[in-house]
Amino acid sequence: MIDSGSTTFMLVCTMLVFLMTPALALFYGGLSRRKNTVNTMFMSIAIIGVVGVLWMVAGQSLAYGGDGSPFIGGFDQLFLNGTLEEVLNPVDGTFPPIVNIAYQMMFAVITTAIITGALAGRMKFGAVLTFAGIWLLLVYAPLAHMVWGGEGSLIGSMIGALDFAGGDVVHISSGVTGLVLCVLLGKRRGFGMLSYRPHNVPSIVLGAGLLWFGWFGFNSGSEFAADAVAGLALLNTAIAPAAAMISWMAVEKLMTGKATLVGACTGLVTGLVVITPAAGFVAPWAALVMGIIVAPICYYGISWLKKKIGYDDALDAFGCHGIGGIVGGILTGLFCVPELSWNDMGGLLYTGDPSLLIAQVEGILITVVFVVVMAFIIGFVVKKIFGGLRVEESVENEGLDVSLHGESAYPAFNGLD
Amino acid sequence: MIDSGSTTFMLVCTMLVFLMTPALALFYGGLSRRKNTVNTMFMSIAIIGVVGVLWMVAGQSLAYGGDGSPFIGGFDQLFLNGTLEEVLNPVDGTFPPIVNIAYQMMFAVITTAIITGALAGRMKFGAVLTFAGIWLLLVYAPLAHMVWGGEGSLIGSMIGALDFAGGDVVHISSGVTGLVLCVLLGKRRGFGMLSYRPHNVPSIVLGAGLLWFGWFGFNSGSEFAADAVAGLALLNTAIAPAAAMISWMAVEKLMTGKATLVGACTGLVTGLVVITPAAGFVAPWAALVMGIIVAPICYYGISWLKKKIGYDDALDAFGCHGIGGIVGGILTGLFCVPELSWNDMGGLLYTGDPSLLIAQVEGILITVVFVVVMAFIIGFVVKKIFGGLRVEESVENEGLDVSLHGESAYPAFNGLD
Amino acid sequence: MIDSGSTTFMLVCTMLVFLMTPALALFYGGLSRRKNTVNTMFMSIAIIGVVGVLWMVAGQSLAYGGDGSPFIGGFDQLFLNGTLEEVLNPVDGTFPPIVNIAYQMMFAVITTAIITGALAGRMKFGAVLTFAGIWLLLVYAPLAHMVWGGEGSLIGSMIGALDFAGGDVVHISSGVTGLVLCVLLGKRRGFGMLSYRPHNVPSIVLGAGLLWFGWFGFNSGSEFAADAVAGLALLNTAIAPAAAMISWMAVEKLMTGKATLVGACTGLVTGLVVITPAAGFVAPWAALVMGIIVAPICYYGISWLKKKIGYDDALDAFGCHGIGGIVGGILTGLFCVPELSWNDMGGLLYTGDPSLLIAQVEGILITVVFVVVMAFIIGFVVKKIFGGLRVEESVENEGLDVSLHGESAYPAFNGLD
Amino acid sequence: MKMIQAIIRPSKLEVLKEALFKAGINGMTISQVQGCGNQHGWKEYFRGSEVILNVLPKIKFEIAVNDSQVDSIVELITETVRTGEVGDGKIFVSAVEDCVRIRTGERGEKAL
Amino acid sequence: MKMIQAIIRPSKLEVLKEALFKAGINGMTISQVQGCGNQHGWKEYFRGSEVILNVLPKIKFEIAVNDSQVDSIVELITETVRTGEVGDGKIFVSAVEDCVRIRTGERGEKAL
Amino acid sequence: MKMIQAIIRPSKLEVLKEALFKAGINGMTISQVQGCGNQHGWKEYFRGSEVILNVLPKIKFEIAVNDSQVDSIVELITETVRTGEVGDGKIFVSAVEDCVRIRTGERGEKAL
Ligand SMILES: Nc1ncnc2c1ncn2[C@@H]1O[C@H](COP(=O)(O)OP(=O)(O)O)[C@@H](O)[C@H]1O
Ligand SMILES: Nc1ncnc2c1ncn2[C@@H]1O[C@H](COP(=O)(O)OP(=O)(O)O)[C@@H](O)[C@H]1O
Ligand SMILES: Nc1ncnc2c1ncn2[C@@H]1O[C@H](COP(=O)(O)OP(=O)(O)O)[C@@H](O)[C@H]1O
Repeated sequence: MIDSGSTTFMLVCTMLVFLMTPALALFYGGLSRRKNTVNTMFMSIAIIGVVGVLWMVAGQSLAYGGDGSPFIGGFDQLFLNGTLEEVLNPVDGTFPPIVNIAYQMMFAVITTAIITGALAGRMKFGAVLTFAGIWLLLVYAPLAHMVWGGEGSLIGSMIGALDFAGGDVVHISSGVTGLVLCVLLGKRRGFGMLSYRPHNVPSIVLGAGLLWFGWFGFNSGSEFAADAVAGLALLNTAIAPAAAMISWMAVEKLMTGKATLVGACTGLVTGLVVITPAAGFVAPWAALVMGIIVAPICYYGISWLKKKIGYDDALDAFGCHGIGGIVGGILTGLFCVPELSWNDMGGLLYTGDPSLLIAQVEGILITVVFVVVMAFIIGFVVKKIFGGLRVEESVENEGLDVSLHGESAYPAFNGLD
Repeated sequence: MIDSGSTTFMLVCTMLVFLMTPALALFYGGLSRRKNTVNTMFMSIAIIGVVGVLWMVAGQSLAYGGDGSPFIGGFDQLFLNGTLEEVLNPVDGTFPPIVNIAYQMMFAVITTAIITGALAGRMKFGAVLTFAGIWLLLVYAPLAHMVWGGEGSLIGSMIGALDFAGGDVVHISSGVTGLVLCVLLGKRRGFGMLSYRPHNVPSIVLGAGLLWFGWFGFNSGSEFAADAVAGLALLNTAIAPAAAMISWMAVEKLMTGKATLVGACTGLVTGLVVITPAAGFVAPWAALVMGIIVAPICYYGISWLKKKIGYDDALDAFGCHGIGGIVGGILTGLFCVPELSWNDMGGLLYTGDPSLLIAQVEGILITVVFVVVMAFIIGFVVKKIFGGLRVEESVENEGLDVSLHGESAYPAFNGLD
Repeated sequence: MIDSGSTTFMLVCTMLVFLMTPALALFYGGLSRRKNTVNTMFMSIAIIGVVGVLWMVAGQSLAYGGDGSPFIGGFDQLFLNGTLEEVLNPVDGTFPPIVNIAYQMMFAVITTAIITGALAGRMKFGAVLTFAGIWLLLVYAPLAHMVWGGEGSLIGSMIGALDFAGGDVVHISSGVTGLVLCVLLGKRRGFGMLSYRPHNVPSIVLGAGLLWFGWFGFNSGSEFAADAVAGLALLNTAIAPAAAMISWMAVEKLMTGKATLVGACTGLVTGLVVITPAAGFVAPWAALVMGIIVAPICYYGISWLKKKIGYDDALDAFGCHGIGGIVGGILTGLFCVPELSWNDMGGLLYTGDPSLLIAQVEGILITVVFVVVMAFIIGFVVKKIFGGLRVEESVENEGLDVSLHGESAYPAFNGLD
Repeated sequence: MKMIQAIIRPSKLEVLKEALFKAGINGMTISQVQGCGNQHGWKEYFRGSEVILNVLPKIKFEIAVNDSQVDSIVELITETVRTGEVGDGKIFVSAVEDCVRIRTGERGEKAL
Repeated sequence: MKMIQAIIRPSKLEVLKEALFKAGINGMTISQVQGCGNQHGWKEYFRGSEVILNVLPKIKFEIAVNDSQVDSIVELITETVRTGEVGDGKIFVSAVEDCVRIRTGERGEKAL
Repeated sequence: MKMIQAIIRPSKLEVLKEALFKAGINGMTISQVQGCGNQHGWKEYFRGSEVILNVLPKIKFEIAVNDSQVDSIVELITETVRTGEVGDGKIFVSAVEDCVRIRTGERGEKAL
């Protein structure tokens, strides 16, 4: 027998995580310049297609197939081989394994889509999709295995780092990859001189709202059962972003005199990111603290570090997801309630023992190093294939929408940009 | 043991109620003038932050803590004290209590956000948030206790008024508060002379659609179990708004010759409001009747009464939620199926006994008086703190977006307004 | 006892299918010309009202009441007669029957709304709603009975055609009706000469994203239980659209040199349509194949056949839903896994026996013939009532929004159209 | 050279454009404007309350032509977009002193 | 005839319109433009980074009037929309050679 | 005084603005328009069907200058935005009779 309650829970959470990618398209689309709106949204939408198909073809197998390598799954589930048999001959368990395949597919899609925030306005479309496909198979799938591959996996089992819903696997991996591509791509022409601003604030609000909505499924679904811990994960996923939003607004008020709506939305996203690795591990008060802490750190990363170092992370994929994910991973090592931990290590604050904290940092370091190396290599290969990652100057000036796709986002509206 | 089916139901309903506030931001945002769009949306979004945090800090405790006062909860659950223990040592029940905390938080958020519809285009942003925070703790939390505080609570238990999902607690309280603030604020400059119209109809449609979607969770989740009554509440939440929409369109056709889409969306919202206190108490045919009745009453309130009395309820928070909630509360006293009632009183129509109807009216009166008095007091205090509730004339003229937030909703689009 | 897990599943799926109609309003609204946006969206939204009410009044009874005619239900459940009793005296079963009433209502709403895609920009509003109401009762309800009426129903039982979630009932019926109305209406003035393009691409993306999200509830809910087959239906509903999107993009790249975002969204919708009749019957690899196949066929239907034959299916209701539904129905006859079939026939590919394939084709033919005849008759009647189906030339030129509804979608934005 | 500025109804945009193309004019600049005139605005209703709109969407064509073409073009426009109802619009003619084709640097009438 | 072109602040749109109506002018064409002038733009912040906006939204009124009305209308505009702060805007006056009311075909001053 | 009206490609907006600032011009009014010219439109595809767009987005600069500045500004514009491809745009020069700075009431050239 399976548990129809938890099965329903996982079915619904799968749908919710799916929704995050269209939500991200709206979020990123609103943040982009008007002339690049179609291209920006298209990157996320097309990734649903590319990753959806590739996950079925090989991703699921590479991540969760095989027999227990520390680094990667196997080839036994290519094309979801064996899945239909499981449907026809159900085994006992909380829910049918096929539901988890769909759930994991949605994780792979949104993770890959997050990267595109760093690329807005200048990358060849074919290169984006090719990079996304290779990255899924060579970075995401192995990393998911290392962290969530169970018994014997490098980060999750051998090191014992905790990652409830995807601090390492989702946010650090995508954010850092975004950063690497920024460096490979170079800045948008006119970066720093031109007045880049979001072109559609309601679209950003809608995107952020739907992201948050979907994120409830993302974080509480990662409990894989409809129980009290799922409730805790849900509550924490409400509290941390609420706190981070207020915290970001306070920082803005202090630094520039005015709280902005785009700022509030950015702040809540950093709160969502920071609570992701911790959602089912920490108490509600800790979620509050994590939300308050993460916003100023990301604010600083986006407004100061980015200018200082000089990379052009257009829509702040690294600034929000990379930095926020690292902060969240580390704080999990501090605040994890021992009784809720997946292994015998608890947060420093409760146990006085830094083992978990150290494991968290190790997990993050391995993730960062692995991702940086792989992203550079894949980036170079894709650059070779396409004769450069970047569009022509004239395409960039005219806007990628009309040049690359022959479409304008709002052809019946006048305006500048 | 808990019931994983109902747990899933409540987890999902919590997410759905959450979604109502971003939906409201889109609904109100579309209804506002273009130059006030950011401010209008920001009020709702920031309230997710403010109320989210305060609910965790004290709201939940004030509403549902303590030991049975008729008026208010207690201080024993500040900072959700005790919640983590409940997660670690699960008790039996339909679902884990932590899920209910999250569910109640979302109710508090959307209720507070509804108020802002009355304030569009003229209130200081800090004053809005301060008012919202105090109001949550001093009006919403006690009222939730009075109605839903169980054994010994004033309205729900002593008077015996029925409120399935929040006629008193949510709609009357927020609508009436909006009215009080309208009076304190005064009219927008140029009200009645200028041509105020919604600036973005698709945004209104989207907001209304997502509101309705979330409202299913709001109303059927208030059964707190996945059973036939939840199904009834869901069905009624489909029928009443459908009927109210058609009813509103018919009124418009009659009065002005043309049915409008903004009218249809307004009508459906009044249908959602009217069925809220009744959703799990009435038969589907009664939901149809309630929907048909409410639309013309709200239409009259908005188009005639508002002009007559002369308050400037910008986006009709009182006109839709206040009036609709009162109509719904009264009709519940008429149509409540005795077998579905939470106490031994049934609707006049079934029992011939007016006790329930009287209880409903008493409940509404207490709610209105309590809310009016408290809203005025809090309004005055906030006015003192901020040296006036209202922005400068020049800010109002230029639009609150650019003046208060340094942002425009659609900076890359041309147009007038 | 009922199963609270599956009850929750069906409650949530009902909400999700509801959401598809507002989503469709956004999808169609974005595809329309700016001056017809309100009218286009209003058709879908008003249909929620009209069909919602009529389904409760008579639709449910005509579809699923009565005692087993092959063609139509009965009159015993008018006004949902008997439903309240079922709520008060729950019987055993997977979930309470009242939930299914709501679920079926949402199916009826979205199906009727799909038709309006063919009508954009030229049909009298009253005529649309009148047609919709009559069509619901005389076409949709009987057809739902013929296919899903159980024991003794014409298509589902006597012929034995399979339709998991509504290839015949939903997509072919609405798409073909759209085609019939196109022919009755004639082309928009300037069709072929003017440059019709979508006016708001982000709205299309949002609509498509929410449609897909809701479609998960549509397809997996059609298993009527939270089990492995529901999981399969969900997974297939992810894979087929992903594949169809990529397939459509490839066709565009080949034919015009550029992949477009509107194309990607159209492609994914064809993938959703094609998998609808097959979702719980086929293996994931077959979903992949079906997605790849359907896109070029619909592309051809929309870009070539439409021009060739010369009907003006404005937003391609027939091109996507009619054609896609037919392809899906036929491929189900090929790919249906015998163990998953609702009767003793399996797909040709597995069994080598063409019975199911033949049954599928018969089911489609009966559907098409029935719908064409009825739609013409109803169309003629409505034409008589309204003295023509079509608005005046001046109304069409000025745009239906301002002329018919006295509203503009975006009154504060400048632009041409 | 003259600049002909015509303010017309939005619904006449396409027909006027076609008519001008047919008349051999293929240089023109079009924009959306809001106009007030004898057509005193219309009423809309927002939630049952009357809203008076006294600026209406209009389309502005700007067409630079040789002096000799002015009359024929003015007539062409007038005939193409006239409905006889209030709100048909206005045409303004004014002098242009010079014209430059940016691509080639040509100036004067041959740059038109 | 003259064409008066006034570039003003968006927040003055409604008052100027009303003032012109009161002065008996009921023909005008309005559009939104972006302007640079002595008002050198403002700063906004996007995620903590300064954004310099050197074009600001402005409203352009175009009013064709008889020669005799020019001065009074210019004065009316100036008085109505002046705030004394940088960014109040500019008025340009130029000659119009002809005017046509499309509806009737009338030409010249009586067509205004 | 003259009014220089330049219709240019949208992608040249920022460069032209900067170039004018550098040349000491800091008064200008910018708007988006749709243009037809020798550049006969482009093709887009909507669901596989060709869509011919014969009006393209363009940017209009309006710059009022002293008579003496006209030639240098025209040249500046021409050089800054020329690509040599069809669609580079046009410049029109016409006379302005008067100019008023609303803030101060100044008139004539000193009001520019
Ligand atoms: N004096 C004027 N100056 C500038 N534009 C004007 C003037 N009079 C009319 N217009 C423009 O012409 C449009 C049509 O004018 P209107 O008087 O309504 O037309 P008609 O004379 O045909 O009734 C107006 O909406 C406005 O944009
Ligand atoms: N030389 C000019 N040519 C065209 N438009 C101008 C010129 N100077 C100013 N403008 C327009 O007038 C607006 C207001 O000018 P500004 O110099 O800011 O006003 P003020 O002189 O009152 O400070 C500008 O935003 C611009 O649109
Ligand atoms: N006669 C004209 N009157 C008004 N605007 C014109 C005229 N000719 C061209 N334009 C404007 O100039 C723009 C560029 O003209 P175009 O002929 O395409 O440039 P080019 O001559 O460099 O190829 C057009 O899109 C249009 O907006």
